[in-house]
Amino acid sequence: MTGAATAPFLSLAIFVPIAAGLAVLAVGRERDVAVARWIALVGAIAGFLVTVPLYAQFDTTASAMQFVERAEWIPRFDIHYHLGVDGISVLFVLLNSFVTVLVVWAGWEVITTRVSQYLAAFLIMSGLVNGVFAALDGVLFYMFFEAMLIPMYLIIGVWGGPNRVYAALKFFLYTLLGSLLMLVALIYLYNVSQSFAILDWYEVPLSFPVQVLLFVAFFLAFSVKVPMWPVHTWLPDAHVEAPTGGSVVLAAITLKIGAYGFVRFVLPILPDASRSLSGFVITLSLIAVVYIGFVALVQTDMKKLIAYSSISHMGFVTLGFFLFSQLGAEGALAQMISHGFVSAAMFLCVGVLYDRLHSRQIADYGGVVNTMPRFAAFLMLFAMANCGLPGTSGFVGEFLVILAAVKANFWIGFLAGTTLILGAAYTLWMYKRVVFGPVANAGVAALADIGPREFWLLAVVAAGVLAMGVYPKAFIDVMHVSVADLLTQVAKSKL
Amino acid sequence: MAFQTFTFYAFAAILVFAALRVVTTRNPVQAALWLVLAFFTAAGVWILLQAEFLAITLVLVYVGAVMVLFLFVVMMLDVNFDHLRQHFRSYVPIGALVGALVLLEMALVIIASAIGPGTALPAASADSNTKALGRLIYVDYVYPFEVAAVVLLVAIVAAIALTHRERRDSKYQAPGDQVKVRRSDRVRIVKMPAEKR
Amino acid sequence: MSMHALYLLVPLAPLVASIVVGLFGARLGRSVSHWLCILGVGVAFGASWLIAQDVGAGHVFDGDLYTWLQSGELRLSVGFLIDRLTTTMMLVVTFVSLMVHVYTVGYMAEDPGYTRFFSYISLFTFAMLMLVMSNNFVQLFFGWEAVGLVSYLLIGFWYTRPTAIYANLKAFLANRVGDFGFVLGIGLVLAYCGSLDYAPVFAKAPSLAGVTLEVWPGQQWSLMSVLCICLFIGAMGKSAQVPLHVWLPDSMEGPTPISALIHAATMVTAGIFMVARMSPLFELSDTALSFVTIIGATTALSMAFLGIVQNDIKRVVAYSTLSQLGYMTVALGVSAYSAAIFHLMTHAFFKALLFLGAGSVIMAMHHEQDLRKMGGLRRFLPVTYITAVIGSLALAGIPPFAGFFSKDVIIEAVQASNVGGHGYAYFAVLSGVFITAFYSFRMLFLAFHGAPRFALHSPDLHSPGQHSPAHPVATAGAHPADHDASHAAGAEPDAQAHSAGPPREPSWVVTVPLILLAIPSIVAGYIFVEPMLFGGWFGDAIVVHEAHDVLGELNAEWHGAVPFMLHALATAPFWLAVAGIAAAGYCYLINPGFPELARRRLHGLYTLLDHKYYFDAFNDWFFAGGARKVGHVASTVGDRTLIDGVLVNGTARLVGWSAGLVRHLQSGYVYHYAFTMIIGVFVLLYWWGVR
Amino acid sequence: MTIADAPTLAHYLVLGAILFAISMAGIFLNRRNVIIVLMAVELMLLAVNLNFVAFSRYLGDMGGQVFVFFILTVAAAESAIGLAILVLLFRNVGSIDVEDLGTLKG
Amino acid sequence: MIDVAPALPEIVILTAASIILVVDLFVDDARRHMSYWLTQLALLVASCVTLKWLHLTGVKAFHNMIVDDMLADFLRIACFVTVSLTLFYSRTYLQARGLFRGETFVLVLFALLGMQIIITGNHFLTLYLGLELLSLSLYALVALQRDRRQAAEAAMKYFVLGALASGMLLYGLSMIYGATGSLDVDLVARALNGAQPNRTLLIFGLVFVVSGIAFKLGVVPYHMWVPDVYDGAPTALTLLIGSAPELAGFALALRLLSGALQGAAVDWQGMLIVLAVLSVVLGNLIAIAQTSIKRMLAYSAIANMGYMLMGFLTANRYGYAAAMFYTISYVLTTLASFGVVLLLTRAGFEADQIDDFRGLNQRSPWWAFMMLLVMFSLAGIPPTIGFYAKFMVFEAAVTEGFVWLAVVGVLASLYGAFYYLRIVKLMYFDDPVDTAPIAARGDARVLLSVNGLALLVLGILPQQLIGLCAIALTQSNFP
Repeated sequence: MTGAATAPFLSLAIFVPIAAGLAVLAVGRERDVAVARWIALVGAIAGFLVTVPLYAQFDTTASAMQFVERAEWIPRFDIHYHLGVDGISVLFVLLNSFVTVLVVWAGWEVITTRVSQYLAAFLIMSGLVNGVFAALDGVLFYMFFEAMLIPMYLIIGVWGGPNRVYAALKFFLYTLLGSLLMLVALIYLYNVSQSFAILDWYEVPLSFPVQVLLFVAFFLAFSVKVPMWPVHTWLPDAHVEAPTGGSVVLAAITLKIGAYGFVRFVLPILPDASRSLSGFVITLSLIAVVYIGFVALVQTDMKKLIAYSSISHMGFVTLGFFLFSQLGAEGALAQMISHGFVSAAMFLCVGVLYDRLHSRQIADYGGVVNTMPRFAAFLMLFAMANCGLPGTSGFVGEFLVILAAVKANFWIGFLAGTTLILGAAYTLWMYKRVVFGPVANAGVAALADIGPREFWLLAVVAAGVLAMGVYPKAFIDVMHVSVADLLTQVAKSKL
Repeated sequence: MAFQTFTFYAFAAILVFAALRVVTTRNPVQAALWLVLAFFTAAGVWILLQAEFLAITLVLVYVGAVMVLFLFVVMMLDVNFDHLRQHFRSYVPIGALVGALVLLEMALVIIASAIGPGTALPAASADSNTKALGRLIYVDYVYPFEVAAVVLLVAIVAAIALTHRERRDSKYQAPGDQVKVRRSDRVRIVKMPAEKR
Repeated sequence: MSMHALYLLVPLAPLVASIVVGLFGARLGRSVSHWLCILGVGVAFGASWLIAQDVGAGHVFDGDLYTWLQSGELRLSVGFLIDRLTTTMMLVVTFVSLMVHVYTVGYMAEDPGYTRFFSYISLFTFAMLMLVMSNNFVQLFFGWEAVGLVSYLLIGFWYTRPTAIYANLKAFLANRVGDFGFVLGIGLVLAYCGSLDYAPVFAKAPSLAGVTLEVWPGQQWSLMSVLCICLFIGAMGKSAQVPLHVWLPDSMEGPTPISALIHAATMVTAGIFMVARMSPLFELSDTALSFVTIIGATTALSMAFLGIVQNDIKRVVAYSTLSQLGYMTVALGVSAYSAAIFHLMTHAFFKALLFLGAGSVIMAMHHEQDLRKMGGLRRFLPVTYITAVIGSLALAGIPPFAGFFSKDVIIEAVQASNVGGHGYAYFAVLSGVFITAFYSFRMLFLAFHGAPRFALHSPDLHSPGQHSPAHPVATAGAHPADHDASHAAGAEPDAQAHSAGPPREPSWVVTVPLILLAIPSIVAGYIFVEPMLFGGWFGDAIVVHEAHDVLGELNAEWHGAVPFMLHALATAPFWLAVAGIAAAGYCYLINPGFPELARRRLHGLYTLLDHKYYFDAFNDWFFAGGARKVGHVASTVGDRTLIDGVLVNGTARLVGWSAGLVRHLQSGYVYHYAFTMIIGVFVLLYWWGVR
Repeated sequence: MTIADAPTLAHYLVLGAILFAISMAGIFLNRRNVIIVLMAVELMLLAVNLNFVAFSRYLGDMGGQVFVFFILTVAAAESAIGLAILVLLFRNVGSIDVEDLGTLKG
Repeated sequence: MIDVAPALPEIVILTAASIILVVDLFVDDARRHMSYWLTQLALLVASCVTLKWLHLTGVKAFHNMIVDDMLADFLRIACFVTVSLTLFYSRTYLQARGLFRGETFVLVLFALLGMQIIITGNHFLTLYLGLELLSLSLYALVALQRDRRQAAEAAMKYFVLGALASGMLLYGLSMIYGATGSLDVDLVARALNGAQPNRTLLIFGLVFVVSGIAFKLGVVPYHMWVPDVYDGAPTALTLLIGSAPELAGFALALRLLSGALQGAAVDWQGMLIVLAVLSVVLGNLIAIAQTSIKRMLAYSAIANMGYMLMGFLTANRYGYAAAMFYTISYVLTTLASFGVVLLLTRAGFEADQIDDFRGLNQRSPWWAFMMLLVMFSLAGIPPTIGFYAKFMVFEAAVTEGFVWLAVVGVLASLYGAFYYLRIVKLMYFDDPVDTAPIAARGDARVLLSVNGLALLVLGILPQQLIGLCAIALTQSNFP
């Protein structure tokens, strides 16, 4: 294993999926899609396997970056091909590679048009996302961060729903708006530090006004990705229009990148600004939790509803980070991972229904349990996870963040706690209208219960959800040291 | 010297007036005439500046060539000659005026040069303006000189390429065909059976 | 060590049974399934019994099972605290649960969801045991929510019934409101005690008695009051105290065994147990205690009134449950925790008994639940009748039945107490006695006495097709306007499986549990009153401040159970109960026309009661409706119009519009172009030339 | 400045500037005739030449005059091509009215 | 004997042009491709000659009329390659439109010669003559499709405005001549560093010089010719105008503003800021409203030159390097973009409308992918070369303290992304209207593919090119 420990797992995690994607493009023909599918699945699984050692060999006691790879790239600007993970990012690399397998699997028989392009887009996307999480160089990060938009844009636009063009464009421009200002910020940081190494930026002193300006730039970039209120409106549209796989990746992975950006850039690089502007961020987060909760309540489109619930769940993430407490931060991270599972599961479930009736409208369903009992059972589990029932992964993050919030200020906790009611309200009300009740219409009556592929797909996710709910320690322990470092960074003034 | 100043002002006045007429008149022919006057006046001014060679070149190149080209194009495009002919009278006063002014200017220039270079100006190069220019152009400025030649070549090529139209009715040689000609194109050898008697 | 194995066995046995049956029920078949579950619960009961012996011998266990999560110095773990309070609850839970399991075999015999049902109730048992055995708040909360989940599933067991799926959503949300407060309480506990395990928290609590918390800027509240009230809000949700009680009556949509198990005997008492468990905290805040008292008293009285006007047999019992929970809460409020637990126990027995009895009646009546369609059943169902009488007597609090002791002690405790609002509470509980007796016997008389009001009816009257969704349940807000009608009609799906005909006593699986529950309903009070209340059975599991120690005072003039009974004959509660029974007898046996008369006379009051004080109407209008209104406004105005319409698309449109405008600068006329260039030159000249 | 002394550099520069301005004005004032626009261009070059000559005279450096010489050459070539394009335009459009050159826009 | 080595590539091209001029008389249309291949040969030879006589450090020749330094060699070769590719892409198009004629190639070569002369020019006169040579050839080329009304109109506009611009440039040069007393770039620079010259004359001249250069680059407000000429000219020649001359324009700016007028940097910096901001804002804005791909690319060109100036106006060698990199990457992208457009054209069908790209992905995924790369490169999205181009100019601007300029730039590029994305949308999301098979010569296909992939590869591994630009400027000792 010592030999393997030196293997460049991060590079593999990035380039195995991309290579697989290109391979799929190369061999993929519209006639025999089977080849493309199998290559894609193999590539995805391989991509996941190479990330396993990251967790297996991860040293949870070391605070430094691990699996570091560093190579000259653009000497002129001191840009390096610099990879590495800490306790925070390693989890997301794993999560992403895992979800990719699900997505490839989920689109198995569903996608019939331009299959190879579809699969390739997802694989390449997956590689790029791993890059985002592993990059330790500002420009490298930015490259992955931006390049990721291209496959996503195509996924939404090509395989999306009726209003896909608008959604895709909105998604792209929204995120571009954020990231472009971030580019300027990165360049500025390079100028003051003469380095593009993110870790160097942790040390560079910055005056308060500068920090605030940089904060604005970064905040715009990441809050759009998260997304936070009021720059969230791209998400429902994107989700509604995207194909199932697209929604899964969006919810499970893309949103995490925004939150990850806060941890990797905003908090450590701009501690003073973060501290003094935390009130602002917390306010937005609470708005996301409460306001969006209400909005979700009245949605008539399942995907929109889940999208809004994602926004309000991500509100907990930002809230947790800006409470500057170990409990809050770890709760936020737990929430991110859990949301990765749960939202993926929810979207997969909606996809299962959509594949059968080709409608996402709640009104078109009702009494699904009569015809799809197994599916109903899964959906119940995920719905409960979505409203944070103890024993499921959804509980861990919410609970910790609420505890931290109450500790910080009773009323913050109070507002955050309303999610117990709102979350249950919109999730279970949807469940009631879709699953319970007598068979609503002929379409529902004709539904066939989930087949083996769908069953195992959901079962795998369900296992993840329960595992994390029953024994979160396995996930949380990895991040202790890194979170502690993060908090010390935030506490340290750079003025 | 007061006289030089006077001359300058006179030329300047005429030059500005002519230039104004060029851009204000509606009739291209008149404009061309005014432009001729302007150039001629400018040449006079240059002589005041002791750039005789350039002054002459200006008159030759422009008044002699460019303006003719202009007028030619004017004639070619506004192809209603009767219209021109009936307005012929209207050109007479302008022509006369231009001519008069040209004569006046020549006189002034000659007088001014006779009076000699103004001490107000630093002495020009020792030998004549033309010789100095020549030395520069063919020694220091040989490269630009070549380039200028290319520019003129381009002008020729372009002008032909743009305006030359193959006339179907006109006879002309096709050197390409002439070169490529084969014997078989010219003579055809026919075998004829000898007629029996 | 064997004891640890036992501890583990108690919750795991039902869990395993539940999972196995839940996943493979279909393959295992019915009998295997129900035997598996009964076995699981039986094992749990047996183990609990052994543990009880051990604990009785003085072994208290407080240890962790495994670390659930570690964050910073905070360590959250799963573990057990086994003391006498726990064991008491364990015994009650497992015993009642066992009874219900057996009973279910008969009750659900024809239901298609048979195995699913067993898996649910075993799961419930597991969750409830996790709750009571917990030694920390997290696990407590886990059990807390888990029982909520199972009750959600079970209320909605017949998922095709609109009323059922409406009721279970309502139940879950009402519980969530309580949990919301509960979580805040836990948060405060963590914030100030730095731990979530009972032991350190209780150890640290006294030092926090003086701490104040700035809830509003410039307004200092006592931390302990806020904390305890938050926790108690959780209890209110779970134990259905006013105003969070609304879900309990509707939960009668579930199959009757569930009503017995969850909504009478165990789950709803979780709140009571929790407060008792938290006695070391509640003791530190008089404010909280009086809050508890007042809420409890209100519940006890107001819900009792509602019991009078119900015609659905199960709902009568349900409202009596609410009122009895009120009694327990009052007891908690006056720091008579052990009395509360005692009443909890006795109540568990006789209320389960009553429910199962009602269930047996319903079965016999081919799933008819309307009292007005019954009568004279005692000839047909002797066993049920006897047990029902016993249950009613116990409920009414007639010595020597179990209910008498527990209730009487509570009343005296309230009398003796001096916590804020005890006067009101005393009045409430006293008058409650009369009403309780009245409605319980009203039910008894209507169901079992008089002439049969049921013709040899044809089942199709009540076939499931009948209860067409008369109410707009498509939206959570809409609410059945006329409950009684709907539930009278709300027969259970397997009705048609019964053959029409005269009522018959159900099989032994139904009657045996009745009998087994009847016995403790008679004797439990007499046996346990002394050890539990005055024998210091609970030891230090329950902490009572000297100033609040009402039971201590009662202990002074305690001379044993029999003198207590004799003494009671001379006190108001007894005579009130008798009066209640008599009144019921007059109204429903001697002069059946009277109730109708009274209804016409007191029409306003009747309507108020009939609409249950308009709680549901208000909730639907204000909370459900309001939430959806807010959501709608936020969605359309906030998101779509303002953010999307103005900000996003507005900007896009602006750009597009200005683009279309600016492109006309490119007019196509060369002199415009030249002019632009020259303007450019002049601008530059002006900026840099003129300086 | 009084009439008394000889014309200075400023005189010539001002004259050049005036000519330049006139020609520029000519280019965008003239709406009728492209030929006159071309003439205005020639006028502009004339103004430039005047500048060069004046400078070269006052700097005592012949470079300026050489430059003028080349400008004259190029100007001739330029006018040739310009007129060629004009002819082409006339053939295609049938007019040399500036107003008619408006099909490419937006 | 004067050393002609620095001017060898020019000599080669000139000779080739003359030869082709003659040869073309003797070949008939069937063998017209001889002239074509001769042109390509000439470009190849010229490149080889340039490489053979690389001058890493500047060598002056012909009495300081020209300088041959690394920058010159680098840009020359870039021009050769660009023109060569242009011809490869255009061949089918030219043949289909009767433009596959000797004059075309001759004029192209003369234009190229003009560019080379600008690139090597070390004297106002050389620069001016080179500029005129280039412009005159281009005027003629635009008009070369004689039966096309738009072509004539475009040529006329181009000519009038071009003449005006060169007049302005000359006027400015004369002023600077007056202020510094010299026409030689080096001497002017020395004069500016030395005694304080007449500031009024200098500024006056500067404004006009900047205007002249700005016209050549086509930045606002001297941009008006760009859309009409791009639109009116035959697409192949649009490509010619849009690609290599940008390099020459950059060289012109560099030689004049940096080489000669570095001393007045503070002044022209301010002017360029105005032009750059106007260009990026207006160029991107108006492009949104376009329906013709050629006009859209024209406005995109305006905006891109604005970005280039953002790097240039920092007036230090890093900024110049950034600008140079930007120009080269832009030219590369333009080649690919028009290459694809030319690929879609057929006899009698100009694929000059944006809608002609509908559903290209279904017609040919590969070319759609190429166009995708082009669009994202123009929008500056990694991993394409366009990203590093923008990155470098912004970096230069920020380093110089113009953070706000960079912010303006990125915001403009945000709504600039809008119309690039629209093309991608049409290609990928819509269904094709024109389903004619895409026919092109093999060589064009291969080269275009290479060109397109270069955008990607250089976007991932740009260090060589970046280094080359930096060295070129350092070696040619620009400040």
